[in-house]
Amino acid sequence: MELFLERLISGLTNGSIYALLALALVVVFRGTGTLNFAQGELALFTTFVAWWLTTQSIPVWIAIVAALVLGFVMGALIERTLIRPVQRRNDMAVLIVALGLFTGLNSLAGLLWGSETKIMPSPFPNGLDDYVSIGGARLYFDALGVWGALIVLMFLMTLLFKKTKIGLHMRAVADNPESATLAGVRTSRVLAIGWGLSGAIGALAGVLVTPLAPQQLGLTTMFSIFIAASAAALFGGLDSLVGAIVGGLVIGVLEAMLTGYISIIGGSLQQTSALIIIVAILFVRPNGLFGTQKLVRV
Amino acid sequence: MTTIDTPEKTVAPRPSRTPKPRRRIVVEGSAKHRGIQALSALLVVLFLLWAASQPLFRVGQFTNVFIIAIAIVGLNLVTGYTGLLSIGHSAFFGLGAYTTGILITKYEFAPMSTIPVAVVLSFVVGLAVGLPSLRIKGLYLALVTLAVGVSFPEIVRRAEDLTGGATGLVIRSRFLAPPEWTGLVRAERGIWMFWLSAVTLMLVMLLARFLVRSRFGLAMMASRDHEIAAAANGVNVARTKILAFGISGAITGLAGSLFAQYIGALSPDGSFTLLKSIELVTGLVLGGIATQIGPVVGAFAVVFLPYYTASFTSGPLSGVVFGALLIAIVFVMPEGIVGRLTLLSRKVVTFLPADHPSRRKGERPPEEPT
Amino acid sequence: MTLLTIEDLHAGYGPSDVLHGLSMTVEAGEVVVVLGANGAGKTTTMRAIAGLIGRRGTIELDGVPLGRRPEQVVGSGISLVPQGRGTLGQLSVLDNLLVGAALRTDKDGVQADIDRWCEVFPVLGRRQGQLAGSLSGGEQQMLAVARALMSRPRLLLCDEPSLGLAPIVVQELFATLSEINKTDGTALMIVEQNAELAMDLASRVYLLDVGTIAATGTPADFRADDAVRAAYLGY
Amino acid sequence: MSPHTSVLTLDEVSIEFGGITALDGVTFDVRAGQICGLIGPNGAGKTTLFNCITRIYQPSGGRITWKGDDLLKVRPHALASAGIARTFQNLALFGGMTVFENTMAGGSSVKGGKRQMRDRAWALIERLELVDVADHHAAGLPFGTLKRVELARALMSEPQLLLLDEPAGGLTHSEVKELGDLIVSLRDEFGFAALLVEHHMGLVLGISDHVVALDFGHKIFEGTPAEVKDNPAVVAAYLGRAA
Repeated sequence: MELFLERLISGLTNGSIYALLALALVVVFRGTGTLNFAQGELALFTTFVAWWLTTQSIPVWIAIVAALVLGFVMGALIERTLIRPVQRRNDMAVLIVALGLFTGLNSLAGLLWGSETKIMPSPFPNGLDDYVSIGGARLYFDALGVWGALIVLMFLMTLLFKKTKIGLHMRAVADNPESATLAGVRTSRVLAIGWGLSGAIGALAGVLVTPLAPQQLGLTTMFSIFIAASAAALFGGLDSLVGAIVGGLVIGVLEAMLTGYISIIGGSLQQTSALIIIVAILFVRPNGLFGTQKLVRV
Repeated sequence: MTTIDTPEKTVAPRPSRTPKPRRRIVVEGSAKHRGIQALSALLVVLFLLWAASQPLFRVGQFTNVFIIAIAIVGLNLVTGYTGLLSIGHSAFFGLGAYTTGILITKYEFAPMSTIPVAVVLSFVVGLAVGLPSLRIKGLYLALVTLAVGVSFPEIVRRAEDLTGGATGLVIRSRFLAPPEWTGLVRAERGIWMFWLSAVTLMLVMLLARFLVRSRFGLAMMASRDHEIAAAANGVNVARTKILAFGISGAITGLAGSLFAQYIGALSPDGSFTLLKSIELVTGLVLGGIATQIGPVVGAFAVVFLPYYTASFTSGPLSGVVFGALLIAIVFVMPEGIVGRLTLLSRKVVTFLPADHPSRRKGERPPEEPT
Repeated sequence: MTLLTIEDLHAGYGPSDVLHGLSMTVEAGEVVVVLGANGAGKTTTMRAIAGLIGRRGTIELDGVPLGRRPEQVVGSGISLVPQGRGTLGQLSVLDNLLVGAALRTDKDGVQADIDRWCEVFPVLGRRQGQLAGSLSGGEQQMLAVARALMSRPRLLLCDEPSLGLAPIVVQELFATLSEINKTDGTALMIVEQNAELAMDLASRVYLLDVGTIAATGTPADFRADDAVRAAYLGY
Repeated sequence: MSPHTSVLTLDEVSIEFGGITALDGVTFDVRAGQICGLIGPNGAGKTTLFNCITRIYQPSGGRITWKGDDLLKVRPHALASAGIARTFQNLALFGGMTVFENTMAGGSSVKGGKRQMRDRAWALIERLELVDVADHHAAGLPFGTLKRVELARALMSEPQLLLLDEPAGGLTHSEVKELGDLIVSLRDEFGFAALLVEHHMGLVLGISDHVVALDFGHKIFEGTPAEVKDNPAVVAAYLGRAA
């Protein structure tokens, strides 16, 4: 029971991270109809910057805020300079640019900071004794912090999309950018904000996940998280915020249970199992589980 | 190249007012056309002879180029002509390589005889990877291929008994000696692999050319450009995509098999990660998507560029270069090098099929539309 | 009073232009119909005015140069109902109307306008909460017009409003457009293949050919011209 | 096949979407070599019916037979080989292929050697006056030209039934007239039957042999073009004041 609870807690914590990055993917997909393959590496890059700032004896909270701001700026800049000019051409062009960013950003981080793993300090108290006991299982404060961050973000995002004018405009642009433009919506600003937002959310995921385990910040850190997050986002059909969150948590828990209880999967086939989940989901529901069915009219 | 199921954008009428340039007409199958073909073949042979006479290290690089080119020809069939972006072709490359490696080391197959096995296996796995395209489209399908590409090294690491796991698999060079009929000795393996790869590349390119020009090629392109219209015109879109994936996988697997014989040592984190897929995609885009010569040009670029930009290391800098290059091509030359050259040459020369109506009647050649 | 003045307009999509020095005017409160064959540049003209494509030449609204960005154009009082309607299908009818008021800050005025257009187009009123994508073609066209009107334009550009609509729906739509023109004084510029109905509303007609104005006149002039009648009016 | 035998028969075809009846027992037939016009207000079920015949939707009730065989068992991509071809409302060409390749692709379902197929494609390209643009990519050609490319592609499969989905959309009156003449002359030449879904009454009344009108998923009229204008039900539901 104790073991089960601990696995559940760790699954939920990882799941929250997947959910965060999945949210970032969903925000971009809703705005531009593309899967940002570079989302994970963008998060990686900003996390490296946050880590580097902490090594310059800057407090971790300030480093994190800086990473979020950088994530926003980079996201917005990427949209404006790299994505928008090719967006009109075709989907393949956008995918290829994203692939370019994927390798480019990852290698750039390696070039600047080396390939050895780093220790990212946690913004939450994360000593060995910083936990509460639930049914004998330990719930560490930094895990709680991750959960809290997800809940707050979820609330803010719902508010943004449902209640604000910019949220309405984001939905309009996602639906039909030209019509939105014709109605007077500043499409380019809305798109840049959307990408900026997703860059910031991704950065948040990065700075929250890396302190959870020692030596966790390395060049490959975000990739497996990106894979799991894509599976999570797909769970909701790439365009549902709720779906992304549910998907993230489900995949996190599933993974913790599978790797914990089924020895053949162990640690080494984690990505493969996440990916099998992706394929399975897609096969059952080509538009995801929560996704809106798009009517193809000819 | 549309990969997502949006309805075709309506084509805005664009009357052209530019003066019509005079163009040379070359009729396919005519003496002039045959002459051009013979000349090109001669140039290729001369190049190969020159390349084979280079220092061994350089010969090896050329061999690598040919092998990568074969892999890109495979990728081109599915991504360029069928419009399904695959970022999982590293898995086919790896599958071909490991099949050959395992058959040679564990079962003492002759290197050449492993090739058909690698091809068939990659074909079957290709069909399986293409299977989701029955239901999954566009971006989502790209994710599936990503899954395949990422899983491959994990599975190799896991299947330790067969693959040697993370430590890798070494094929001793005595197993890789050139076949006896060539008259080459073991030390001349480099030159043997050079010619084997060059000939294979040419055969594969001929095959791809034949495929693209066949009824099946039309079906591939029709599925790429407009699925619903393709189906309405009698194209079995699902079968076309699956088969294209199979053939594509088989060709890339063939490249992998040659790669194993060329390199002699395999490890899951070596040449079979996502980075290899990205290298293949870069080569394809740079050379020219859906062109016949593009893969070769692209292969030259992806093999030689990192070599010249980052001296000998293929460390992080080559990743930055690939990334920047990929983005730059999409901006500067989306049709790729060969695509751009084709566009330019069309302004000067028109290749006319022999059965073009204007040939039959001796009418004026076709003009620009007005 | 002249509302819109276009002089020597050049615009297009790729390297070659579609419009080659087009000039025309729209008076305040009038209805102008633009005719022309496919590829003559009708839609291009509309898109150039709306700021969706780049242009050279002069476009002035009330004698002041018109902005080049779409939101500037909307802001200064010109709205385009695009060809194919461009409904925001995944948004509710109400949200579609709210998006139409993107540049407005007067909340009460916006609400009043929503109420008004839901009355003029009762079907929109009944289906405020429904997704716009679930409306029929005719209803979507009404929504597109209503959305464009939400910015309180002085000039409404309509690109092929009758495309794909039943004759009876087209009649209803044109009647409503005419009504709005009369009560609000909103000037209309209508590109229409279905020329006959549009001509009934029009005070003036422009005929486009290969990117320039080939002829202009009153509907009566046009109806009197045999060649034009055969080509565009079908009798 | 002798003229006037019905080739396509719809018998009590019905379909519902989420409780809403889109088609309710629609019955009519299309005879060999005849042009059948299908009209009706938006939302009347024309597109739904079209999609049932093109096998995108599966009717919940009724039968559709094609030359006596059950059409509802035919898969979408097998329609062409069954002898049914179509054109698309907003054009659906293969943009990355040349006009010649587009035409060739229309023959995907036809058995025949390459030589034979190429000859047929060139003949159609000549017939539809597309020789000058044959080696141009479809993307970027003028609208009217693309309409002819679509016709060439559809005819490549030697159809016995041609489904035309709002072919007049976006054309001027004179262009519509040309298109109508073209369709009729192609019909006379190739002998196919056609089902024409169209709002342009000039075209429908001008070239149809037979007209069917739908409203709210019901058939409200069936008869000759001459009768349709005066039919009170059609006038009330569709035409409004005399068209």
